[in-house]
Amino acid sequence: MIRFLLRRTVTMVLTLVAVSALVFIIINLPPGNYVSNQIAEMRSSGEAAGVERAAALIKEHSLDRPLWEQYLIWIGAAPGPAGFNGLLQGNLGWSFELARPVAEVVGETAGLTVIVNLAALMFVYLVALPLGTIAAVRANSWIDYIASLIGYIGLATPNFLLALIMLFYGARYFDIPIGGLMAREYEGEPMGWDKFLSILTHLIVPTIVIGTSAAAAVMRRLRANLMDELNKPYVETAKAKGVPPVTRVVRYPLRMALNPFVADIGNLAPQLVSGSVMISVVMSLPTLGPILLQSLRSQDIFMSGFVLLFVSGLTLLGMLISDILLAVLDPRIRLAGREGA
Amino acid sequence: MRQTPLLKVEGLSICFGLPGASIEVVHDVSFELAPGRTLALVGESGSGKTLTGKAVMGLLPRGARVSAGRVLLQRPDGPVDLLRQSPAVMRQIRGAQVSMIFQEPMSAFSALHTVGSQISEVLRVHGMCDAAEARKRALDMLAEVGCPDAARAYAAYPFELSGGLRQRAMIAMAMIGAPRLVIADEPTTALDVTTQAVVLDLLRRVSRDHGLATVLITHDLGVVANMADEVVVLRRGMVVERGEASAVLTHPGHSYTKRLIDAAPRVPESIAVHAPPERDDILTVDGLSKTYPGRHRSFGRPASPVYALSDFSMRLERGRTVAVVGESGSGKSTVAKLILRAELPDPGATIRFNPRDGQPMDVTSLAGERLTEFRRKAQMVFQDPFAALSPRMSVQDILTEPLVIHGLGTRSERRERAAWLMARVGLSPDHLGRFPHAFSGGQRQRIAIARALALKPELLVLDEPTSALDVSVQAEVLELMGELEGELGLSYLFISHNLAVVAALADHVMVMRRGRVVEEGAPDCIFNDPRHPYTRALIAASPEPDMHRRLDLTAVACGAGEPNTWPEPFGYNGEAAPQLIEVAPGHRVRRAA
Amino acid sequence: AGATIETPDLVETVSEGKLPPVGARLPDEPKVVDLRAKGRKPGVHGGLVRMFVTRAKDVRYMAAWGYARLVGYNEDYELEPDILKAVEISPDGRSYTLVLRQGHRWSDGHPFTTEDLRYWWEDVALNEELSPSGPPVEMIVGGALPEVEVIDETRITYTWPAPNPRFLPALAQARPLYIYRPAHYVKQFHADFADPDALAKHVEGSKARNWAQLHNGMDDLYKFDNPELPVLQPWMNTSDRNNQRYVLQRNPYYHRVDTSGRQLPYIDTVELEVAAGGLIPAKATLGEADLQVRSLGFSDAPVLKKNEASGGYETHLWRSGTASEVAIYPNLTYADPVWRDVFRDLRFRRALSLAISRKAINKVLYFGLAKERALAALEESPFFDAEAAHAWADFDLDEANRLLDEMGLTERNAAGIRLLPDGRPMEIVIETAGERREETDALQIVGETWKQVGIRLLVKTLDRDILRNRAYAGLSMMVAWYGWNNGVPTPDAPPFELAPVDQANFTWPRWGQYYQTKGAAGEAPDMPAAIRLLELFELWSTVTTDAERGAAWREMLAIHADQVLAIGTVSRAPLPVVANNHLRNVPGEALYAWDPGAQLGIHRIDEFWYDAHEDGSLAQGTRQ
Amino acid sequence: MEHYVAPDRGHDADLDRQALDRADLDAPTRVLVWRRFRRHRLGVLCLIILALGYAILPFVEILSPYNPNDFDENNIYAPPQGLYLFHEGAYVGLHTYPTATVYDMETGLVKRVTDRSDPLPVPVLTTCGEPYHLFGFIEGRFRVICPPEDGELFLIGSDRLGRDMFSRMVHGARLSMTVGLIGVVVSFTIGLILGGLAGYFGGWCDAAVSRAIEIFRSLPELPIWLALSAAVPVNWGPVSVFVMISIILGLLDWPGLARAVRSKFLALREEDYVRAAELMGAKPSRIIWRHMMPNFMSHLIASASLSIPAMILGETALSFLGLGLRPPAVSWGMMLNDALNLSAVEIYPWLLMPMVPVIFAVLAFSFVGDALRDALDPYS
Ligand SMILES: Nc1ncnc2c1ncn2[C@@H]1O[C@H](COP(=O)(O)OP(=O)(O)OP(=O)(O)O)[C@@H](O)[C@H]1O
Ligand SMILES: Nc1ncnc2c1ncn2[C@@H]1O[C@H](COP(=O)(O)OP(=O)(O)OP(=O)(O)O)[C@@H](O)[C@H]1O
Ligand SMILES: [Mg+2]
Ligand SMILES: [Mg+2]
Repeated sequence: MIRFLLRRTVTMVLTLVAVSALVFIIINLPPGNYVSNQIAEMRSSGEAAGVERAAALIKEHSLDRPLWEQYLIWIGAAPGPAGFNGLLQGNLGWSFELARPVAEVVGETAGLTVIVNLAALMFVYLVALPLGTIAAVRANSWIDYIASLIGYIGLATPNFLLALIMLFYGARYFDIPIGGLMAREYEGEPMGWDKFLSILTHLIVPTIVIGTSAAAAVMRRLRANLMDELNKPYVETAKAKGVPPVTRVVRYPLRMALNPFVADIGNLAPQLVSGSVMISVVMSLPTLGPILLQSLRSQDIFMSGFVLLFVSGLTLLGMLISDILLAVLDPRIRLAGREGA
Repeated sequence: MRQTPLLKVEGLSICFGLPGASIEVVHDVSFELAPGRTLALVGESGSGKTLTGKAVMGLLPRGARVSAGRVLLQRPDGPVDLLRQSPAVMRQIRGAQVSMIFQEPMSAFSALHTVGSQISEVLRVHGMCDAAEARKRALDMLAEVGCPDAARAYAAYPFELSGGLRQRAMIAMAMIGAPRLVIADEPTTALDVTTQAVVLDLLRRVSRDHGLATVLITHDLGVVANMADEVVVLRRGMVVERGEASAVLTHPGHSYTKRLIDAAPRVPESIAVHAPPERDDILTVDGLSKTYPGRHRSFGRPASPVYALSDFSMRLERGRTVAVVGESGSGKSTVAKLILRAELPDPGATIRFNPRDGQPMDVTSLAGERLTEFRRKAQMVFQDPFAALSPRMSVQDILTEPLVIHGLGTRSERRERAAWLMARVGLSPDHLGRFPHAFSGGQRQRIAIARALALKPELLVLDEPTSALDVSVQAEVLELMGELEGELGLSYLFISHNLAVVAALADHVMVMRRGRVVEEGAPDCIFNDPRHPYTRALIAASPEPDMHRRLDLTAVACGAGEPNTWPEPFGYNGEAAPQLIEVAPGHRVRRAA
Repeated sequence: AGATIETPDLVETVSEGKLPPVGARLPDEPKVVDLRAKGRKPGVHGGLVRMFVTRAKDVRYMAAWGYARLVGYNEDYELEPDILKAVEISPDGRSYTLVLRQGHRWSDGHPFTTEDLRYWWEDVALNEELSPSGPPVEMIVGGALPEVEVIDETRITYTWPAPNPRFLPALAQARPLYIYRPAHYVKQFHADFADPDALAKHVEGSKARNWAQLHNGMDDLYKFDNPELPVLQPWMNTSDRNNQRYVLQRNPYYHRVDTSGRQLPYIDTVELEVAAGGLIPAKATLGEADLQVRSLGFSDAPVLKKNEASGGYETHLWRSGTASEVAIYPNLTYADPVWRDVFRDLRFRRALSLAISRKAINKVLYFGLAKERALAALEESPFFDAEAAHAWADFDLDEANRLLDEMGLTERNAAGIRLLPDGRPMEIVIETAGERREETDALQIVGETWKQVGIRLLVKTLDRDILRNRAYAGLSMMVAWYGWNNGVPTPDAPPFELAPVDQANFTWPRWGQYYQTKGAAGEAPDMPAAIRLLELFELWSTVTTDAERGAAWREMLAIHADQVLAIGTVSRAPLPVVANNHLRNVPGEALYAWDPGAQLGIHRIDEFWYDAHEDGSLAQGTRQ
Repeated sequence: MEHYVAPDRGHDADLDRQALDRADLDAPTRVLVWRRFRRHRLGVLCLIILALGYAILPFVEILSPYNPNDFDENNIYAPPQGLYLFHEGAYVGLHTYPTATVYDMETGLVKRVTDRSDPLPVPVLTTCGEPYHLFGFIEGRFRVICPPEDGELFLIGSDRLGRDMFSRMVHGARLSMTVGLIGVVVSFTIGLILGGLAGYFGGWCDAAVSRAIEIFRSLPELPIWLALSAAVPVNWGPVSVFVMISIILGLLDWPGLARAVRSKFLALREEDYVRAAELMGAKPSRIIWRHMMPNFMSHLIASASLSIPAMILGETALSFLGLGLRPPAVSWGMMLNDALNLSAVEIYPWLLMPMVPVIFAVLAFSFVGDALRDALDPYS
């Protein structure tokens, strides 16, 4: 197990390096860079002074070097103008657009991103797992149909439209706050009970919006997988032992049916970050999504580069966790006679 | 002495399908069973034995319905009809009052949980004791059903155990809740006779001491003779004969029963010795070993590897049959898997396969075309037929698949061949469209055999091919094998627990124990002149369908003790086993020189 | 000043002695605003105005909306002194004397004097580290720097070798030329003045790379994001940069006062909250904004109107002050020679303009409430000319077809698209920034009618920056953008947008580049009309009287009308403005433009106030 | 127990063999599957709906009263218009009433004033309107339903450019209903093959595929989209853009599936029947497709029936980012994207109409999927 972990971690790091290179290439795909665009913009508004200042930025961040050199400098594998000072050295870079270090920006939002996404995730699993299980056990009954119908409607409504509708009517009829993650007076305050409550009420709509379609999907897949397992002889054995229905389903077939979902854990991070970008944009959530979108649009490469790398890292970590969980969950994978995962 | 019956089945009929268009599978079956007694349910494969048992448990498969009858269980407050109880009440009864040993132990365990946790769950579910106590009792139970290393079995996952071990675990699971009624569906098919003896002994003891009533579903009339107080003979869903065991076995009234008893194989008094053939080995195996890496129980502690097989050598002559018998878990299936390259042996082994026409092959290093060729010529019948058949393929597809794989025949030819195969193994070709789960255990086993025969192989490895077959079908299958041996020059590696079958079929018998061959020779030598204490125990433990020759189970159980309890010169300690020594031409025994 | 009334909000602070009384805070001669004369009502102090912006850095809009300028535009778009008491221009137009108000103070109470202007000129603009590219272009005339002479504490003179007509307009812009700095505050970041150790510590602490960067970060009066930086604006920022919410408090030393002696602004606090653009209309309908223009579009007007009662606000429809909501710029310097020749053919541009159904665009985009126009000056401008506004702007497909046929573009392909002389189909790719749906909708309508004259229109949306870069490289064929930002030109306003002097003008990016780089890049204009426009631009820069400048403007506008150098569609588009029901002095009808006008700036938010409820309590934006 | 012996009718080997006759079980798999499928009423109904839906896709021009991009500046935001048979109690045939748009300066609202006194007959099955090109080349003007003469027919209203929502929705079906299919095909092909290989072979193959999945998964979608949106040539026809979008949607979708397949296969390959097939000499492809895949069918079917709607909506999200289809192409996603504002929700709710077909499509695919799953499950 330890060797497995070690091996997986090493490959993960290697993959991360590959991904970081790809990320860097992709974000540099559009022509120009933030500063050169800024210069264009300033030229167009006749700000000659700014132009010089921006030109200095180009030097400072080595934006005039070849791409591969920029990459090496970025990750800290080659010396930049200020010596070795890149990701490896813990310098996450500079956000041109926000004119502050990336670390600061990310530090603020990453926590909130995690909160929103965890809430959505909990919603998904708290809703989807029980509903999917019930739907499978009581397949083709009215409860199955109702659960499906609700899920499908969530699935069929574009998220951001749902967000808009819920926000609008939620605010009007239920006094649910619109947008943001907390009431304005708590901005920047230390965490307290009131602030927490405020965050909770603000989380209602995003959670439901981000969660519904995902929940519907999980529910449907779970139902299908579980129905396969429910007829297996080992379920009959459990029945013969007199195991009560809930335990019987949860302990045996459900665990078996979870396999594909566990395999999917790695997908959660990117899904939740880039998948919820639009929702975050629409709903004005101070999460990484909108920052990413904005920085991509304005080619704020260090900002977007780091966020993307962060998400990639999370994804890879998620996959690692999912592999470990898979092994824990299914001894056949863990102990299989042949070599492999 | 007439006790109030514990279980009373009255006019039970079971049918499949919708009302109206339904088909009755079990028809008007009645019997009763008193505490402490054992009732044997025998009959042809597919006659509805398992269904009857499941009906008692209230576990009929989807689509099956009880169309008539009652199943009365005597409880302290009077008899209750198990068919009409609420799910909650049934839950209390199952596992605690009535339990069942399922026919196919592999599939009956969840692959995700350790065997031990699945066994002790019974106790926890019924709130009989706390977790620690449950674990202790499960370990005891495992030891009691004859698991050599109860702790290992407890912590193992089902797929890590040999078929016999799994079956014992299954039995342990059924018995641990101290039920008053056990429905044992072929509880010993995967067990070697000595273990079978242990298990049967256990069942008998519990019956006697605790008044356990047993419904024993079996094909083995030997077991019936040894165990049963009463016998019910089923045929095509109907009771054809019913009565005290002694009466039925000694004076069968129905022609079917008679036929059953006649067909039961016995170890013949004298075994015909085949003419010494010209040396033409189809298979030579040398120095075959298999070590499974052990599992880390916890971090840090190194795992001790499992020596599933040590230094196994054999020769199989073309057109002949080598039988491997031995204790469950002694590595028999491992031999089969290694020879067929289902797994790779430890380095240093040679397996040479010598097809009738073509180059000899070194099985361990085959690849590509040659491997495919080998795969066509050597076939295997798996021990657990249910697990070995794709659940989502119809029988038709299963039977034609080998032909498709090797590109043999046209579509219609393949279909014809499938139909022919079905008929040959005693199944109706009309059932080709069904899926495996819709067959009874024995029927599935026959499908597995039919599939192995589809390619007309030269070498057939059969892992317990007849364990789930009723004797008449078994006879048919054995007959078929004999015919093929002659017709096609088929060679068999035959793995079995049933010494009678082995005696009838084999040209050479190898007796295995703990991963090693302890004795080998012609059946004549082995059965009539066994040298090794383990071989002797085996033979003594083989039950015979004769009420008057019941086994002395306790004695048998002792004979098959640990290697270090064996008398000189056979005994040894640990891994330091002595060599095989030729005691007579072709008869070799593992003993100190 | 006469009797003054202390702001209730500050009474306590004053009585505690932390702040001088209002009389002592105001300049000796404050700017007295006669609200009644402007048709407004004098008001009372107090209240909170909540607004939404879409990005954290948008706090800078407060620098525009506050609109305290040395000189600024009044509501008639005339320049007048604001922070300054007066501007004295020498008769030859070469010398400007700026007169400050005696006793004027920065928002921290420190006097605002000519030292602050001198500091900027000598220690910022001329400092090579702070301004590596030298002083801003507006300060340079014919390559020469001004001579700056401090006369006394309140008088300073700037003298150039030739007139500098761009100087005062630059001071009045939405994003003005800040020629002053709070010297007493920023000196601590200046290497020439600060204690080196303390400065080094500052540089360290702010993570700046050097003192110049630090200085430039701390002294930016426009960005408005340094709460410590003293300002002259009506409200001063109290929140740190990169906030989701900015609270701006009244500047107790603001220089404007109403006739009854109340120091402006009336409103105590302005709060800017960052919210997603899409949510702002929804928030407005719920009454969460007390004054909101940004991120509201005309398409939101119906919803805003519908929810007025429940939201407790009023929706005014202002008018956009750009010369055209959507204008199409054919790139006369396009890299493809065939197309370029076609674009330079006057008949082609006229035909394209004629082949647009402006009525349909108006109806679809603005329910017919906007004006269907060519690109021309608006009514508010002295140069408004009804004829020019309709030149080549009436929908006439026959005439358009005739013009195109006359050009010889008679060949068509199977789909009915005309062919270029070299046989390519006439597919015009119009690039837009895609930030406004109006643009794409209008282009779709344009496309339908252009198809009928045999021209296929394809729309490509690009990011603003990429679009600009493409245009500068001569790669974009046509661009759809706003018409001239300045729809209400006055003689004072520099006619940048009308002459080939700016690469940001999509009609001639390459010519503009040539001018801006003094010939180092781009191409010299080689079209007579363009050359004439350039001459007129130079003329405007050298003449000194309004009449002469006006004449130059008029001729330039006439050339544009005749030459159809950019194709206008509709102008004076209605724009919803949401204002709290109790907020007074919010104009019901107004022009909303960036420059001149600074959007809300010219409408003077500091003069807005909350009226009282029946119970006497002040009606105001309340916190949730 | 007394010794009971049933009446003995002797032994008949053939009879023995005929254990049971279950005609319902003894039919070819296809028949069985179909039979089980038919039991699922809702599934059958949905299958019929989908089949009909796809069948009319080539003929949408005939069904719609207008061409989808015909705009009418005089009829923007027209609400849904009624179709009537009776006027003042008398049957006058299919008709509607003339409406006019009035802009109310006070409220800022557009009002439609309907003149109830003057029924306008609605022609059916005639020629009218602008010509269209069926299959791209057959020019025609024949339509099932036409707007009345000097009148309009906005069955479910018109949008901000005065385009008929109904015609657009019908046309939109063409792209929306196929984008999902193509995307799913692409994604499933790649996902199944790669996931299958990784799961079955394990070892370096698994490592390679897993890394590919990881890289693909962790590669950010967003910048790729943005880069692409700049890269697609503008003069690409809507069909090329559409094909590209569906392929990209598919390309981005596969890793999730591949991982699920892989992990399930890692478990399945330990099953005895897989080993049995190996020992028969079956090639890996055969084992994967014939033995392992069917046992993963339920998940696949569920995934597919989820992927299709996800892709229909994915296109909407792309429009949001500016890389969706472009006019003159019409899709439900584009239409919904147009409805992404407060006015649509509050004042012009009919702009949200495209949600109805999307929901229907989602439901139909899912119910068919369910039915298929049940039908393929031999245990049911
Ligand atoms: N789920 C099912 N669907 C349809 N038919 C079934 C199903 N299960 C069993 N059958 C049929 O019912 C009959 C009786 O089956 P049962 O399992 O009781 O046989 P059995 O007596 O236990 O046979 P064996 O000794 O081979 O295990 C068989 O013919 C079998 O084909
Ligand atoms: N994958 C595995 N991992 C670890 N141990 C294994 C594995 N497979 C088999 N074994 C062990 O190897 C030994 C031999 O197993 P094998 O299946 O060959 O026994 P067998 O002789 O066929 O027994 P039975 O008659 O009960 O089927 C057993 O102790 C078993 O637990
Ligand atoms: Mg059975
Ligand atoms: Mg075995």
